[in-house]
Amino acid sequence: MATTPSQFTAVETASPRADLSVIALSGQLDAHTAPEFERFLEQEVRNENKHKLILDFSALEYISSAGLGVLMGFIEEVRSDGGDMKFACVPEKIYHVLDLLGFPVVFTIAPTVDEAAVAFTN
Amino acid sequence: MATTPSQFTAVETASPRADLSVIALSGQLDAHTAPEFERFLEQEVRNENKHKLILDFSALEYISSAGLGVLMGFIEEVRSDGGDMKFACVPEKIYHVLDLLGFPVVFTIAPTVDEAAVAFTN
Amino acid sequence: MSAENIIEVRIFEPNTSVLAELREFVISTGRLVGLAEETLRNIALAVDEAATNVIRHVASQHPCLIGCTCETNSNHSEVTYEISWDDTKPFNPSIPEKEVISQRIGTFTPGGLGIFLMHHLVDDIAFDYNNGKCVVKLIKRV
Amino acid sequence: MSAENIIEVRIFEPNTSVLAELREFVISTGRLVGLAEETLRNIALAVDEAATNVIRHVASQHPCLIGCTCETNSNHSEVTYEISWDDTKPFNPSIPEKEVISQRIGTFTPGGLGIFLMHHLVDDIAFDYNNGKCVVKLIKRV
Ligand SMILES: Nc1ncnc2c1ncn2[C@@H]1O[C@H](COP(=O)(O)OP(=O)(O)O)[C@@H](O)[C@H]1O
Ligand SMILES: Nc1ncnc2c1ncn2[C@@H]1O[C@H](COP(=O)(O)OP(=O)(O)O)[C@@H](O)[C@H]1O
Repeated sequence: MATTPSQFTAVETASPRADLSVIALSGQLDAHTAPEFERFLEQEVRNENKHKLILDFSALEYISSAGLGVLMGFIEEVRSDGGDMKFACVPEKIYHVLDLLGFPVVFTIAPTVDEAAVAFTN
Repeated sequence: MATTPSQFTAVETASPRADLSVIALSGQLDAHTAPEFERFLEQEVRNENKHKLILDFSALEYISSAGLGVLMGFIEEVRSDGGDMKFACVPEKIYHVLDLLGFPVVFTIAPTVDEAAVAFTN
Repeated sequence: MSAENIIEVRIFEPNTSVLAELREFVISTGRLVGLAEETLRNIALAVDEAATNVIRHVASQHPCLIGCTCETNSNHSEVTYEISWDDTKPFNPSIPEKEVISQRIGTFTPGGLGIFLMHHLVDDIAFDYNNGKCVVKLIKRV
Repeated sequence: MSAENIIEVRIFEPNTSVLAELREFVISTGRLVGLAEETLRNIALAVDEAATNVIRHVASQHPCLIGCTCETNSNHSEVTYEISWDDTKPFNPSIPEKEVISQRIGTFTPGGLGIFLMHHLVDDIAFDYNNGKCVVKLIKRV
């Protein structure tokens, strides 16, 4: 029986401010789709030099440590370029996982994209 | 046909000075044996807190980037603890690989273990 | 104590394309035995973490298959998911302390999250090794 | 130009326990076609790097097997080792510049060494994709 492998997409969506990039995540972010997400962030951060990122989690159904590892791999890089990665619209079931690991201490988690944008002061 | 998988050993051997650890490598250090080498260095550096290491390459027959990646993963850690990793007795065929990648710029490579020990000044 | 009724067993290829099916296996068998939706999600994540580790750290070194078994004990007070795989040596990792994980997250150092998560998503976790098979048991009391 | 005489083909399971056999395959076939010892070592390392990448980055995502073919062209002026594997998309990486590699080594950042090495250990490297098969061709002029 062939179940479909995990599906995941990351796309840039409308941003409330020109200096910010909003990235909408959807589907399942596990060890199967993490490499795809990593390539997406490489393109954004390294090739297009974007480093003020808001990640919109509203359509994300699932995340495992493989997906969280990808995020951890970029946070230092965007911060050293004067940017940050802020999380918005995190569903309860995903928040539960972030919380278990202590992500809220290190990452700003805002209820909406607009509130995440306000958290970028400079 | 079942050829034996790659064999590799790392063992601590007699050191010329009490503050230095000499590690003799032998066999083939590739992606199959690299995890074993990583566990060995984790034990030495993280558990036994050794951070002045001389790696004796004389009996090492083969190295690939997977093995070199393990070394790169520990160099910063030992240096931040006031230590270093110095290479000794590197056979010509192994030196060729190190040289292609520019390792001699970052790692001290000494002809003998005693000369590597002298390079640890403090 | 001991898990005695096998509900279902399935064998998976050791690559990440099976993870979605593996999670569905946990969710459908867990529903069968009456676990709550939040519990199902937690166990599915714990099982995913265990299998991902086998795919990343074992299957890249040796050929192996991954088995997943759902069992309950005789009085149905416990549901156990066993993840098993062929290996040449036992696997019995120490569970990282919360402080170690906080420090890793704070310094953006990856690694160690999977085993920490597994441990915190179920009531009990046990590691076993028998006849060339490693087993992780993820136990949920109901 | 085109490699026409197939010397030997072998299929490998995608895990690191096959790497020793793969290198021996390169060395024995390379000796057969008269390559010098140093050349044999260089090609064996390049082939190991290509296969290690498939084991680490492809086989963990999808089931696949790794093929290795040794061929010479009609006038025996070139020996080509082809490493091929099942994949859903082409693989055609850019070769990192020497400066990029120096910088990575200098900042102890792993990654990128394998493809750099492959490129510098042979005379020519080419990537191809046909009917769900990725191919890396490692070419040595004799
Ligand atoms: N099934 C396994 N067999 C052997 N080693 C394992 C296994 N699972 C995990 N490990 C080891 O334990 C470490 C921690 O695992 P984990 O917490 O899942 O984090 P990660 O896999 O992200 O490093 C891994 O890096 C690996 O070295
Ligand atoms: N066969 C492959 N298929 C897909 N991606 C690959 C493959 N080989 C290499 N890559 C990608 O290219 C990157 C660089 O490869 P490499 O130079 O061998 O370094 P490393 O594997 O140590 O990262 C890898 O991290 C991986 O993302």
